[in-house]
Amino acid sequence: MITGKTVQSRKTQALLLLLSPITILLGAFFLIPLGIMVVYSFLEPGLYGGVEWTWYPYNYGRIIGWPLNDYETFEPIYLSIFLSSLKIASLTVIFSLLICYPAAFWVSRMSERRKSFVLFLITLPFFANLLVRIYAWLLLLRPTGFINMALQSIGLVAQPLDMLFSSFAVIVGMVYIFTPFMFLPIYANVEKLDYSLVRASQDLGATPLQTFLRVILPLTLPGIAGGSIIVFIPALGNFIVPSFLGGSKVQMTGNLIERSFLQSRDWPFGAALALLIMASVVLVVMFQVVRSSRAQARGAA
Amino acid sequence: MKRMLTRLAGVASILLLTTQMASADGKLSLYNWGDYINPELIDAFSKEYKVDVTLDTYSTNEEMLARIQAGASGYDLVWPSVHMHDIMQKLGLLQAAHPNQMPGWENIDKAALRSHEDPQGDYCLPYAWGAVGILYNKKLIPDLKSWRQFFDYAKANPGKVTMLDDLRETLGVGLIMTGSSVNSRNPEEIEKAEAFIMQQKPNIGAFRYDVIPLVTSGDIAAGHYYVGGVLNVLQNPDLLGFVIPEEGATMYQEDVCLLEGAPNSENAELFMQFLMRPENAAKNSERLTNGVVNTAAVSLLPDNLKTNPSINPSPEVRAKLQIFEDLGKDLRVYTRAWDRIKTN
Amino acid sequence: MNRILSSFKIFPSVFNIYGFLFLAFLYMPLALIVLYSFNANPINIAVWTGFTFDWYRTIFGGAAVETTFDSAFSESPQRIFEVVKNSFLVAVSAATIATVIGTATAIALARYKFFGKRFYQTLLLLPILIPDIVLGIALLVFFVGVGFELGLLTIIIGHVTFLSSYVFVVVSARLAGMDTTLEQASADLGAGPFTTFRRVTLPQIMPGVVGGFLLAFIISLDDVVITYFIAGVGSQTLPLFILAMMRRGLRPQITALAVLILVFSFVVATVGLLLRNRKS
Amino acid sequence: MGFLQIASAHKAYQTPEGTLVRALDDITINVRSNEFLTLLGPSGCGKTTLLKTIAGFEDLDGGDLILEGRSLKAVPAHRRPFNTVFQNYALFPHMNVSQNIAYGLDVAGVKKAERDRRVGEALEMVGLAGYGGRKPSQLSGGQQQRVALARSLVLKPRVLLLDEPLSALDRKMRETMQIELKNLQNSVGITFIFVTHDQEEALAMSDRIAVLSHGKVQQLGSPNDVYDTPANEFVANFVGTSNLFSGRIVENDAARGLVTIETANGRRLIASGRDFANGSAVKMVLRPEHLRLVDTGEFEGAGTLEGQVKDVIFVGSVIHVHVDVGFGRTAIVHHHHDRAGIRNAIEAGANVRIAYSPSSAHLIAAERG
Repeated sequence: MITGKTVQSRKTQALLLLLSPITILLGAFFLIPLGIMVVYSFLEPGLYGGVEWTWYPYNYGRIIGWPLNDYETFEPIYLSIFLSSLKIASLTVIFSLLICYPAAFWVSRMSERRKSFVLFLITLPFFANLLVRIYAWLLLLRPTGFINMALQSIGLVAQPLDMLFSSFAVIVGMVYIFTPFMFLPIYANVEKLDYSLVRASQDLGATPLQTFLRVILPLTLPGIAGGSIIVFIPALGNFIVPSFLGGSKVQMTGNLIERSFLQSRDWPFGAALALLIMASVVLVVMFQVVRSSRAQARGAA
Repeated sequence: MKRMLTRLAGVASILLLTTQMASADGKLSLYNWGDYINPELIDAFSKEYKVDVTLDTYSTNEEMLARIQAGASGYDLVWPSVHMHDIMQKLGLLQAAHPNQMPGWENIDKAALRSHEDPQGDYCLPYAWGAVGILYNKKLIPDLKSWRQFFDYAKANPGKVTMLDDLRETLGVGLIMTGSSVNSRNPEEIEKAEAFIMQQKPNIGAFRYDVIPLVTSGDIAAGHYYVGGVLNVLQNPDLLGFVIPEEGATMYQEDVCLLEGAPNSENAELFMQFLMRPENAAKNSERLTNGVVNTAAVSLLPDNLKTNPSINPSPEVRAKLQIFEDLGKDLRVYTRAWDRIKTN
Repeated sequence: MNRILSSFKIFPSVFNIYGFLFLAFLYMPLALIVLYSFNANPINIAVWTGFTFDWYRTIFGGAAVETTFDSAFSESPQRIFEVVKNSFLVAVSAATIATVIGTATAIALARYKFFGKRFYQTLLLLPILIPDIVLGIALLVFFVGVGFELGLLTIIIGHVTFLSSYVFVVVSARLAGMDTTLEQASADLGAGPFTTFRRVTLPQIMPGVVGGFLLAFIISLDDVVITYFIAGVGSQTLPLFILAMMRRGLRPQITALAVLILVFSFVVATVGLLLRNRKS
Repeated sequence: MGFLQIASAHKAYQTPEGTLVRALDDITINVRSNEFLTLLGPSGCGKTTLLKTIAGFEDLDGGDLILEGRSLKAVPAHRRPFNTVFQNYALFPHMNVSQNIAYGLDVAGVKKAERDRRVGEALEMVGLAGYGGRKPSQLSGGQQQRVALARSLVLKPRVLLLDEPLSALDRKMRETMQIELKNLQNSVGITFIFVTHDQEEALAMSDRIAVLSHGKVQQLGSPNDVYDTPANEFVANFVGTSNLFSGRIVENDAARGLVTIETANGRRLIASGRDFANGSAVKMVLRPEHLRLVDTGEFEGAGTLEGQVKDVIFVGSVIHVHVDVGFGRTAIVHHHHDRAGIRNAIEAGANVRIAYSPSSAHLIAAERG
């Protein structure tokens, strides 16, 4: 009567008000840019950067072998770089998982006071500047660095190990910077773990390994899956870590993209590579969505 | 809590206002390579002309070009290498500042007018030049003279040398070693250069720019580097050395150019004149340890710079230095070769 | 695992040693940076030549006393001040805007049923999930394409784009834990939607909002990849400044600056933690 | 015309599984001024939905809500002169007791002095004077309940809506609060609409009860009506315990007002009743407390049933005796154990006789289908 509107129409009004900022934001500065990038990937590179507005699907030909023209030849190296990026990202996930999983159990068994203090300690390093943290690993891993000095002084190695400028260094650096992304989801899951289930399994005669594989692991799997995805995705597209710790000898697709845009002035090719990464990310995310919704459906049934 | 957010928003808007206010009066925006100007000069210029100078930096010509093309139109002066100077002039990104009509032009070495597009210096002011050679650690390699020695050392000590992460510089070394021009457009020659670098690659520790700390600490014995590294050599002459290899080397030269649509072109022109003053040119060279383009400044330099064979090479050595030219579409051949080198 | 579990009791030291190593892994690089920020070697932070406070002093415009300091090796305090100011300006503005947008979105998705909700839920996760290099170049291509001048404004817009999603996630978690009948009660007692939001919903989700703001602030302050692509004139931020410097080897001054920022972040994080503990 | 009319209210919604649920299916109730009306029903019957639409938290799909002749359909929750006491009380955790109670007044723009006075009165009324400075989390469940009441009543609403407000309390507390609520309603003279699934609570407090099931009003009447003369089998079963026997009317003694029912297996039972013609299918409702275990021959003229004791459950004040009366039926008898004469007979396996007064038997028409 005051305005002649029902509860529903009032709600609709409020909803519009609440949703319009994000809609405008993501529409204008996320979806449209991604769309433009898709368009660019099908255009001819301009001689000095930018694009020529000519239909040019050959950027993809260069990567996957089809279609091709006189100027673009199939270079299997781009796929092999992509595969090695997948490998490095996967190894990063595996190592950070191996490091964080036991740590999550360690923290989850603490008293409340100690727990929040240790969690604080674990999160704190990640407030330091990312680049400086990466640089610190360069200092640690180099032949005259702290780790080599320590190894030599305890007589473990005679010659300094060549750790810097290798896939190893890249993986160490990425594991380091992504540790909280792996740790927090796993920890959130481990903390909720009901230990009476572990005792029940024990009581029902399961061996420690069986208990771990059949009770603890399945119950903490959502955290593992979440953490793995959150680490895998930025690791796949990373170019900062390989360019510093890989000595530019370890190539990841991210480096190629950066170079296409800022060095070799081939924007469409860079856009095509970026879409390749995007596509693999979407695949991984969809896989996880399907998996978890199936798990939910199973839970509901 | 809400009050805290409001206050933060307030602070943000005030900051935004002050940045905009600062741009209202006496401003100059420079877009230069990192570490490529003596900061004291900027301070001195600011004080003398009451101009607020901002300096942003880039790492490659292409990065700078990309950003200028991307609409970073607020800069006044840029420092492109000569071939990029040509490209930018062709693309209409520069405007003629006529440094050749400014006081102090008489000090400029006319041999430094290397641009094809700008032979008279109507557009840009030559800034500095230098060779790209090898910086090495004398404790590990007492005496280094040539690329041959460099690669032999690498063969004996894999991983102990670095080359620049720059496709033209590093392929350029390959071209020099296989006897071609660094501006070759011949795919076969480029292929040979690629093969040469590929052959060396297992022994090369990394492709990177930050070699000074690594060479100083001995993590790396020698690194492909710019003549600017001589600054460190002079501070640490017993430990470090810099050499222009016998086989020849690439050289670079940067010019100072006024951008089309520069918001503060008058201050930019003042800055060009300021740079041409011999005492300023000398002060800058001390810091950059680059080749001097200001003949009047040479006499003001300290002796160790004046006589340094890397900074001021003999005519025979100069003859072996090659400068990059714009390759147009053929750059793609280099890009492919470089992608393959870095991957395989 | 029951053996592992009992090992908590019988051999707690096994896990504690592991935990100690884990923390050592996290802190070793930081300790190194702190150490090197006191290294007197002006050229090369990797070679230790002595102890000095000079780098901290020069950040604030003081003169070096102990080292053979040459001003040529340091950035001017004004320059450092400028990039730090840019960084904070971007971080404060972007985090503030993202907090408003992210919170509004979280409320819309938590409190309303509407067609396309799933679409929004997925869409909102995308900016977090796609690699930042993809977002960075997409924004670059977009800003150039529409003729947007690159600068602080484009950086702020770019940051808001992905920070809103982070705030959304944090605030949504808080909203999910909030009793919806409180809002009904408020309406029931005569409060309009806005009053209800201001006096009931907002105080309830405030820890989430502040947490989201702080997270967004820290991420923005540290972002290098997206900023790298969309920065323009006079808009160099601290991470870009450090990136440019790292290409030539890190300066001791920068390590000192990094330590100062770490201390600052430490304070912010501590405040955030205290707030969270007080509220829950 | 009633004070508040709920006029053929309709509301349906989709479950996540995709089935359509009719939460309100043509509900019409005329709520009287100053009455204590209870909406009683099992969970999912639509009572909470009805309460929410009255409060204005949800829209009606169809029908109307009319307060003194004025439709409320377009009036948002915060403008309706109704207040709600929530099941979980919904006290604002970030405000203390006084601030909680003052909230509605504050929002309405009542001046501070007036506000303080009324908050003080409200605290006094619910017996919590001196608790104003406490946070809700520092109060017991019963105290929180009183705060929630005070918070609503301080606004002097036309109608107070109570959504299962006693369900979170323990049994003792609940009984105390039932009395207090009833007294409060009498003294403030406000219409209470009370939602519960607890039939004892409904019977104890209400002026009228609306029994709801599947979105429909099954019966609307006083507690006595609902209990003594349930309108259908659902009400009979939901309100109190019932023994139900279905059958057909075979004799109709109009003079004595008695009918005889024959069950499917031929057993004959008598009941008082006039409204049914011979041959009509009916159900006979017998409350357990109206059944007595008797010695043979006692109580001429009463209805009787014979059977065998299956279980004897001692619940304190009475003994619940489950008697197998044949044809697959069990009758429940609430037996008062002071009747020593037959106490010995009550053990599992004993043959017993059950008697009832025909007037205590209530007949309802058997539902079709």
